[in-house]
Amino acid sequence: MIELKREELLISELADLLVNDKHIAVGAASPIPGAAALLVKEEAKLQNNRLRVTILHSNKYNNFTDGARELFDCAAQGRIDTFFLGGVQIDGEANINLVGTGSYAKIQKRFPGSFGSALMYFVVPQIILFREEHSPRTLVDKVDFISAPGFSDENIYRPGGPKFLLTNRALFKFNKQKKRFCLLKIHNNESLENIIKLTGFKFDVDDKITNMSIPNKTRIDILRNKIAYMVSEFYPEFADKIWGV
Amino acid sequence: MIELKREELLISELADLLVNDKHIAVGAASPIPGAAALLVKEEAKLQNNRLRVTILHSNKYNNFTDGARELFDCAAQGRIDTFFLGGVQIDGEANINLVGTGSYAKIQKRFPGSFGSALMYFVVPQIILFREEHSPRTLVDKVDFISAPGFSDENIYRPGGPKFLLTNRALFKFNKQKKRFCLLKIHNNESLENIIKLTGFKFDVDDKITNMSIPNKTRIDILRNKIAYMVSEFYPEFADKIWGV
Amino acid sequence: MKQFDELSLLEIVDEVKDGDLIGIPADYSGVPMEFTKELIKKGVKDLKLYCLPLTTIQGDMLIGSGCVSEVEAAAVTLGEFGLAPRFSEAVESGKIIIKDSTCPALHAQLQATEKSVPFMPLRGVIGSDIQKYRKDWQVIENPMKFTGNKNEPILLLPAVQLDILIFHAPCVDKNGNIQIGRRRELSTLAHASKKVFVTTERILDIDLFDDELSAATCLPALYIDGISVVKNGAWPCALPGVYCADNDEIKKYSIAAKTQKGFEHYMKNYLSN
Amino acid sequence: MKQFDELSLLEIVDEVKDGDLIGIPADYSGVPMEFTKELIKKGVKDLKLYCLPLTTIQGDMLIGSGCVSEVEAAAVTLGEFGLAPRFSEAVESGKIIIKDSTCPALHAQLQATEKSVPFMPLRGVIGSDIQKYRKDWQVIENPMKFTGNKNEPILLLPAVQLDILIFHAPCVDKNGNIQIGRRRELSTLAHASKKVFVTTERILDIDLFDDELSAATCLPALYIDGISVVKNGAWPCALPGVYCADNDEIKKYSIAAKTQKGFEHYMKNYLSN
Repeated sequence: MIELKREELLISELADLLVNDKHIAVGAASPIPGAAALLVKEEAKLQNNRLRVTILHSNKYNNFTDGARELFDCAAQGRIDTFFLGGVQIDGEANINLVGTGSYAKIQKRFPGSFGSALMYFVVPQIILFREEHSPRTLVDKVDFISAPGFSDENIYRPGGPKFLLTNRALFKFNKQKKRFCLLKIHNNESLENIIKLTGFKFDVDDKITNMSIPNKTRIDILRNKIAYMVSEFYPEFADKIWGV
Repeated sequence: MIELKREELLISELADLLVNDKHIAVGAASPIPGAAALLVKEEAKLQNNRLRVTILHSNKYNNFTDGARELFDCAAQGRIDTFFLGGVQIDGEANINLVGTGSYAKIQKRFPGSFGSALMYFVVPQIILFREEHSPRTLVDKVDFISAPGFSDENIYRPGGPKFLLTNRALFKFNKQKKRFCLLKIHNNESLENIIKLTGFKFDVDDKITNMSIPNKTRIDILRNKIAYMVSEFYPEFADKIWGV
Repeated sequence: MKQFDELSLLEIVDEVKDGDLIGIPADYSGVPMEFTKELIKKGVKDLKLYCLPLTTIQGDMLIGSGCVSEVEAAAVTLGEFGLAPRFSEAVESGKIIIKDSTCPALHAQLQATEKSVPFMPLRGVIGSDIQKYRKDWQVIENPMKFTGNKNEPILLLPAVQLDILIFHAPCVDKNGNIQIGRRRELSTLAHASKKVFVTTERILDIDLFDDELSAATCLPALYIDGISVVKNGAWPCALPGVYCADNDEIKKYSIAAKTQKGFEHYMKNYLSN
Repeated sequence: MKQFDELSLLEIVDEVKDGDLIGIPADYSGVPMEFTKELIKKGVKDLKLYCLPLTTIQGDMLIGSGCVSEVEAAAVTLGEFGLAPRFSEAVESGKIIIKDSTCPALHAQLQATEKSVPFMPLRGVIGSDIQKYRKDWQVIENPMKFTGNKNEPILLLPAVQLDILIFHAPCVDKNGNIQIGRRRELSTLAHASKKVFVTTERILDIDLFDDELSAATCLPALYIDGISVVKNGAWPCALPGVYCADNDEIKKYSIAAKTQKGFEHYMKNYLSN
């Protein structure tokens, strides 16, 4: 049996969520989503399907020519199917916080800031929340600061929003009507009890909860023989750490 | 004495109005304003002064790289000192009409349209109205359609507006307070009586009314030996007609 | 695998539906005249022309051929060859609706769609008869506390979403990126259009995105729905940087089209070539 | 006659006044680090940083050196080297005001100034705490009759006029046109700034406007108030297409700057080189 790294499993899990897309965009500091997008693009190519991947901070996978605002305009036009967001904190209603902990007026620990999340979360149909660390510190009952809200009132223009949340331990699906996550999959080494313990918010559990899917050999080969080198162009440290390329 | 064409006299009159500018823009179908702007640029160069000229429909004198909207954005930013506008009709309050004659609902004669006048007239500090034909048909008491108004209420953002009106017979200055033109100069072959007869609106007459200024030999030489060839790049028919180049 | 759909000219023509709001490029942006010819032959009806910001012979021919019900433009003109005769006649006789606008407003309405906002503010224009007759435009008092002036009326222009855009480009690369150079108004048009098709003189066997500087001259393929190679596709209009306008032909048109009969005679020849 | 003012680096530094609202380019747009070094040496005070949309080591150094009173940004970060330590400390201790924003809002506020309108609408953002704490932002009900939805709240962002902008470019031409390639956010910044100065690796002996395609890669000289040649002017940041970031140096900084003392020690060396 092939020894599989946790990162490879996450890449494969994300890839499964992207198969129906035509244009996937990946933001800053996102090697695992970036690898997943390129993997799906490569798999699409084998089936003679076109799939566009835009990776910020890569010249090679930068499809834009109208400056840094084009990503946001393009997303607002509905031309991006999937985008990834993270968070210092993510809460049970899918609110995300990229700003800091504590009250805003007297912040305890300041993080970089909200980037483009406050627009992207509203306009991209499939937002995948991705945060490797799965702990009561990151998955909280209520975020200290809402960089972008998980849901909006009916009169707000919002074609987009959260669809999934992937951590290094679990995959959740967001239920827009219930404003609540539902646990779909857990990592092979995890128990449901442990996930409940490590998750700071309440969530539903899917009837057909499974382990994360082990990628087949074809996918692993593409990932290691092809995607690893593509990723090394713009995330050299990550590619070196995972694949030694 | 040098035989001077009427067009050359008009170019020279316009040039005199441009000497304090840093950036002059010239719109479509404007060979005389275009020649005047290039003439002043050339004269500025001789005195080691920088003067920028933007001529639409010329690649060589197109200073823009942000598409067709940059002229308007640039003007709105206050970066263009002088622009030229014409009109099917111009009235005594400096309203201009580029749309047509008769009532708008049942138009008699339709002309091309207002182009960018409805913004440029508001934001460029010195708008020079230029219309060769000086007749009761072009200079009217009240325009049939206001493509752009000659003045605006106090609460309207309006750093720009009409400063002069030049025809092939006369030069007027616009008095913003009185909302009225004042006759400054007439063509050497004209009488004040004839100007009054040919002008469809009432106007003031300057105490020191003079004839149009005859350009000196240096200017005529630059115009004929240099500007004529520059103009032939983007107004070949005009350059051929006036200078045979 | 080809990264774009290479289509025939007729396949592009078939994408235009009766009643479409169609983006019309200015004479300096690449006028798709060969496409226009086929569109007229097909007999499309009730087109609404959205000109950025003007049209010349393309619009006049479509109007004279009865393909157009409405024009939104800052100008319709044959330039140095005078008025656009079929346009003027159609407006004077009430055959078409003209939504008179001004250049920056036409840009701004597309920029609103580019950003997916319902409107774009614009200065100027207020007090003109353009504004007076545009019932789709609105004026509000400046709502901002710290910018602009209190009590200042501000014009709001609605976002305009085009159904389809067709323009002619000098070249495209092997992955469907369109070289537009400084003609960036084509980006705005494309961003604001549901479908975009391009006719072009040729397809290059390189990827213009391989080099940062040549990438900067492109409209990215992601906005393009199909491409067709059409030699001399802008004739008799100019294709800036490639060929000049055929002024003799445009002059010929300007004279012939002064009457509907002369226009029809001209078009019979034009369409059969 | 030279078509632009060639200045020394110190002449550019002298153009920055205490209290200025200064445009700060992102790490991919050409960070003027040599300029920043001289600015810190001069001891400028109370700068307000307007980041489009983020800043890295440039902003962190200016903050740590006490030059900054306010930051408007979507992020301040050292990227893969973690948090911007002087920024985080300054916010946590209340030394600077942070106007938290989001990338498209920072672009839109400059686009409002580019068009000389008092505000720009934006979708999204509503319901976030970013919006909650921005007293200069306003929400109105969609005033349009035919676009957007009735009762839809629309966020309005104020036009922001920068006092000054400085960025570093790979090259400029002999007439002062700046080659920016795809980094067109630099155009927006320049259009919205009262004064614009550029440091550059070199001045080319050609006019980039002589060719339509190379013209398309430029920010025109008309927006530029002065240019200074500064070799390696972005170090240790990257100058895309010319040199990569010096990651060892940025890592060194990220470790040293974790404390104010370590930062001061680092800066003493940095400023004296």
